[in-house]
Amino acid sequence: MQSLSPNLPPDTQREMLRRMLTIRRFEERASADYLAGKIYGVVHCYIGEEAVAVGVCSALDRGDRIISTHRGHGHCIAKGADLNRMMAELYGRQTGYCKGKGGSMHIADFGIGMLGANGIVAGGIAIVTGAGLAAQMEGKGCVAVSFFGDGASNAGPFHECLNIAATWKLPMLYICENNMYAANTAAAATHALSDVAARAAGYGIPGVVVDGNDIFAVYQAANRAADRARSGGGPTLIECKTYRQRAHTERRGQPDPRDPAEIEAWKGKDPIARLERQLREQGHLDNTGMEAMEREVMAALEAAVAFAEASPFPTPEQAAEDAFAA
Amino acid sequence: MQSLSPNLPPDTQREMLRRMLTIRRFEERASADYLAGKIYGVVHCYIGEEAVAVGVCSALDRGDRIISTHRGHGHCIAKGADLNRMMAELYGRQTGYCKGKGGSMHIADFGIGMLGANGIVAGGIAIVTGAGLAAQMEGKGCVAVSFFGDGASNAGPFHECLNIAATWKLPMLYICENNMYAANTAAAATHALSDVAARAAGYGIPGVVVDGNDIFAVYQAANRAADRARSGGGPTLIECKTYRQRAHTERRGQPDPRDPAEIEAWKGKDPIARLERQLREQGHLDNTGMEAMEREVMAALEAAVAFAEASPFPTPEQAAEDAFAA
Amino acid sequence: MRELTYNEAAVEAVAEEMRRDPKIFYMSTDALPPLLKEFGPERIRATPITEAALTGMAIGAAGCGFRPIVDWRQVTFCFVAMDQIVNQAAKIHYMFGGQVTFPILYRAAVGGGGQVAAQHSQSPYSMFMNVAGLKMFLPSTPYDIKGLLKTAIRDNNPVISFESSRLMTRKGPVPEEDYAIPFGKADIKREGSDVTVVALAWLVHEALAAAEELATEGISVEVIDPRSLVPLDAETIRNSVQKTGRLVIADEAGPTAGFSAEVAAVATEDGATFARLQAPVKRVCALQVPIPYSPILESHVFPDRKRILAGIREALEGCSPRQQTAR
Amino acid sequence: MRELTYNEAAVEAVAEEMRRDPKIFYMSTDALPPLLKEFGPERIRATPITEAALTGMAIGAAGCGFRPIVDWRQVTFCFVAMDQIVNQAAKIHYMFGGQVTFPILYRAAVGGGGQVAAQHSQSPYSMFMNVAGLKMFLPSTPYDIKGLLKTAIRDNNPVISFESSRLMTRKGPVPEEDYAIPFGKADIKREGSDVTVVALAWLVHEALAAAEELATEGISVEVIDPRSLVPLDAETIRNSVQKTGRLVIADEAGPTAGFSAEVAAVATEDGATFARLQAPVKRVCALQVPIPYSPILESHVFPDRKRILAGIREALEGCSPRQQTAR
Ligand SMILES: Cc1ncc(C[n+]2csc(CCOP(=O)(O)OP(=O)(O)O)c2C)c(N)n1
Ligand SMILES: Cc1ncc(C[n+]2csc(CCOP(=O)(O)OP(=O)(O)O)c2C)c(N)n1
Ligand SMILES: [Mg+2]
Ligand SMILES: [Mg+2]
Repeated sequence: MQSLSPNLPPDTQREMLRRMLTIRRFEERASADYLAGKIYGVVHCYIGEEAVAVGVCSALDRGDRIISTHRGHGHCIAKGADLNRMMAELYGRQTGYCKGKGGSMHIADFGIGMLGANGIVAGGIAIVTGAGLAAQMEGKGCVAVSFFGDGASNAGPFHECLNIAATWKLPMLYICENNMYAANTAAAATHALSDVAARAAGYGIPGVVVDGNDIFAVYQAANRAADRARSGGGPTLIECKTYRQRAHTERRGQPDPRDPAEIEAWKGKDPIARLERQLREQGHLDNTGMEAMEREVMAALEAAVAFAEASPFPTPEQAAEDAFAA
Repeated sequence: MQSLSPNLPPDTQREMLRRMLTIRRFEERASADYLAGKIYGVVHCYIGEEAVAVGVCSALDRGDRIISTHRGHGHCIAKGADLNRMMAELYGRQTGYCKGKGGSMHIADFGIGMLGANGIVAGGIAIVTGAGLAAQMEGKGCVAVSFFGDGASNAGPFHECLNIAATWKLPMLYICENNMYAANTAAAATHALSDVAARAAGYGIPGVVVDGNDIFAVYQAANRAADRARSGGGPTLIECKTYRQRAHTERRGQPDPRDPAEIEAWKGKDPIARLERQLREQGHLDNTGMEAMEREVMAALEAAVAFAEASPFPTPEQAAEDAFAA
Repeated sequence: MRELTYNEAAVEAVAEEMRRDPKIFYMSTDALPPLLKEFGPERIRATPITEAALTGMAIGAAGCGFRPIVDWRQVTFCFVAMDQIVNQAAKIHYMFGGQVTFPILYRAAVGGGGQVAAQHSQSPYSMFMNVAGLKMFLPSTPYDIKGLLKTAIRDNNPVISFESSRLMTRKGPVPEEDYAIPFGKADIKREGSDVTVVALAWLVHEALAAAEELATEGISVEVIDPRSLVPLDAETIRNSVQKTGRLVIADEAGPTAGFSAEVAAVATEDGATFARLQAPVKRVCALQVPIPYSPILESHVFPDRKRILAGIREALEGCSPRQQTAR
Repeated sequence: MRELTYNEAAVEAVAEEMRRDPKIFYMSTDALPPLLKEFGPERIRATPITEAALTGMAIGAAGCGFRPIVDWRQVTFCFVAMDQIVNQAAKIHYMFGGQVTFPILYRAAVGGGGQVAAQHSQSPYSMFMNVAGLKMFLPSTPYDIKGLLKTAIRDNNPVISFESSRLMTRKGPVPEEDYAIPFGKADIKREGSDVTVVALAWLVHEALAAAEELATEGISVEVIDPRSLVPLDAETIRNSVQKTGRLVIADEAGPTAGFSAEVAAVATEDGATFARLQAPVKRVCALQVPIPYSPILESHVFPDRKRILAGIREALEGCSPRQQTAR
């Protein structure tokens, strides 16, 4: 069951669909280019979980800040990152967000409040809690959002930061993306309870479980939490139940140990198809509109790839730059 | 209100009093000798909290294992450590438990299942959880006990280990000694909730709050938790509300920032006086018995000091030994 | 002799020891499939992502008579466990006066070359060398890793096995019979008389390639692989430098306060070695920066056979005559 | 000039900078009373015992325009925060391509001498030197700590202030006027011509005492205090060794892959310096063991003026004639 679309103008709802679609197409392309050897290192795809990033970020303002994980493309795009500079970064070019120094696991855009992907599980939670403290000290009503996985929720920083945020009433949203697996290990084997959100009670803060493939459910929970945070009510833990449709990382010939039937079942709950269906049902989207959206998304993506390909690689000497700021 | 004494023979109850008294007198002496320059480094006294260590350890068997904190004398004595070797260690002698290498913060006796005091807040929780795993793998029905403070309960290892123990159903007792302060910082300023035990629910394990100055309340909670653990039911978190009657560390001229009225009020709830009163009321102890006990405790303590003083200091060259085992 | 990859040799060492000793068990954030299949989930434990807890739990289990192995996987992930490594594992035997032993093996993949950027391309073994109370090694061949892992698993101390990511799929001969390689014995991977190159892991192979090339010019390079970092075989290094008079150190890590600095010190603080040293010590290391992602940047940061070659040539030039006179 | 203790000078540096810049705030597991009194609990924050969280929160707050100070207190406690130090703080500016700065000061007391045993008596600064992306210093006087802390607080990078426990109550002149000491500038604490002693923190004073004693024998010792460890003033060290021809390094830490090894390498890899070096490099360091509790054991582990003296004499003997000929 889809939760009802909230008080959002149809334009906004279509924009949410567009963002999700942009993430999906961006990663499909990134995966293909990775396998083609144009993108290096490691690529973790967010495909299937787009409603979480877009649902949460739709509740945020530009001055709000987020942090991401090793699976960061979705959060970047949802917060409004520039596709050109993202793709250029994956291509290892000078024009990339990190001048080619970061790659997929480290894309950041502090200008839009995206404090970076992070290769360490739970590594970002404390950093963004510092951004929440900064927001509180600035006193402008901004919030900070920590995205992290079910795996990360077992790590020390989760506990330390939730307690600090609860005690200091920091304007924080802790978004657990429970996709049921940490790499190849099932959450059921590493969590005593199936709901991470149950841990919120130990800090005296709200703990909410939502269907993470239902963008409006995510949006509404995030919105409530953001309101609460902005008005001094402190942090909220939101657990979004979702699923990644692809393997943990893109790699040729890497077996996915999960049950194929489980994967198929979750593909049936695809968050993008779901929103598309709903918008069509409500008369906010028709074939023409959908085709136009696909075309526009693909055009932006092609432009990003073209930008990346036309951009120069860094010079070897640039490796020695940026270790320290001036 | 004192909880009723459980089904324990009077002898056992008197032995519990004796252990608490031994801790008290041991530390009074250690403090005096520290200020006299015969004991070095730093000494953290457990005075006022004796019912926790003795109550819990009275529910344990010799094969059960415990770990302690920087405030370790009480746990050592409660688990049955030898006063001579303890005092010799404080005196920095060859005959000490650690051959003079450890001092107050590192007394251990693996032979009796005391896995050591530990100078790092929350540093022992993972180590003793490993002992719990060992107990489970050994399959002899033994348990492992982690003592730690309210301060430690905010640190990452608390969370990581409770979750692992809950998930793997390890035979563990997690004993939070909530003495309301971490050094000079009040627990109220660092915990969102006043009960650490509330966190247990997030792992699906029992979380129990007991009056930590009531030795039978502690004993009964520990006994129930140990039974549960021995029969495969997994860990329990027990929070003992207590108070340290002395400053965080023994140091001349160090101000104690706590409210003197608060300190006095808690001295009125002294766990040793309380048990003594109860044993007297129940006719299990009279003046003669109490005086004899005091005499015996003091005699053992004097013997320990004499042993320590008669023991040789290590030779300088022994500093190079023990970095590696053979 | 049959050939195994570096990784296969490592897994075989673990499996053989686990068959021999039921007290050994294994913890890691993902279970290694071949080991899981043979030993089951009780002895090959997939855990939550809590390297700090695992590292500490190993200490407790070891103190209770088990012989745990904790696979940190990437060395990067062990930094969350650093308190348990530095404050607990390294010191516990000493500070408890040696009353009980703590036989633990920690495994960690190190090095770069995979374009996985700063966090996932680290070679921080020198940080651990600086900590008293830990043994550690970094092998360069399948033969060495198997023999050193066996020694490590049988050792009664915490030992860290640093394993080169670049070498995981590299093959080499590994005998079927049981063998162990003692700690503190460097291996002279190639004998030579003109210059000593002390190299680690992947750079052993790069140094051998450089040596091969220089041989065609009549320059004889000795390549020493220390294999174990703690204990370090200072004697073999010093003897070699006393013979050749020249020392080049090749390390995939940055130089500062690193393995390469230690080898330089070990050579130059020894009277007999210093007296025969004809040229400044030469460190051929990574640039002292985090490791970047883009391939052009990344390969510029790391040393390779070319830089080793250049380093050797520099060492062969030695001091300029004027300076030699000034001595 | 007025005199302050090392600790007072440090607190004064922090207070003066906090008055100047409202973006500075301070986090620690106990609030420092004098700072708390002046700046209140919003800017002087007493926190839960979660050094990992604090260390990371400082990164986030810095990236948002604040200038946080995190006081780890004992360096020992920062090992729980090592992931945030090594994987995050050290690398974040680089791996994000320099798009934003992270001005952070971390403070940590180091060293032994208080009979507080292995965990509480550590000098692990060399581990941090090995990590690319961190600046750090270790002052020996009230004057230096104040000037270096000011530079650190004004720097736009993560900087670690290592502070010597043994020197906390030691007094020295500190001017009233504002001043800052740049990183990378060693201080020649005493000029001399026969031997160079590079020493850190407390051992600067021990080296000066040794130098005083040797002066009575007509031996002229130059004592160099590098002050900042990263960047390290290699030039001043090399120039001194080129002048004296002899190098002794005194460090309260163990030698292995440590600061002392780095200084040995910095001297012996430089052609001009190596050419003038007359004797093996001498490291005067702690024994490479955890630090024991009992005073007799503890004082045996640490180097002191006596051992520095012996080290200097050894360096003055230099190579035996036979070996010098063999060169
Ligand atoms: C501290 C740490 N340990 C291990 C890893 C290796 N690792 C990378 S992603 C991952 C699984 C993360 O699971 P989860 O937090 O649920 O995020 P998901 O990948 O499912 O989005 C692991 C174990 C790591 N990056 N950091
Ligand atoms: C990781 C770490 N941080 C800081 C300290 C310094 N320290 C020693 S004891 C202590 C307070 C501990 O409080 P709590 O856990 O409540 O135990 P209590 O002293 O009250 O028994 C602190 C902060 C430490 N030992 N370890
Ligand atoms: Mg997951
Ligand atoms: Mg407490």
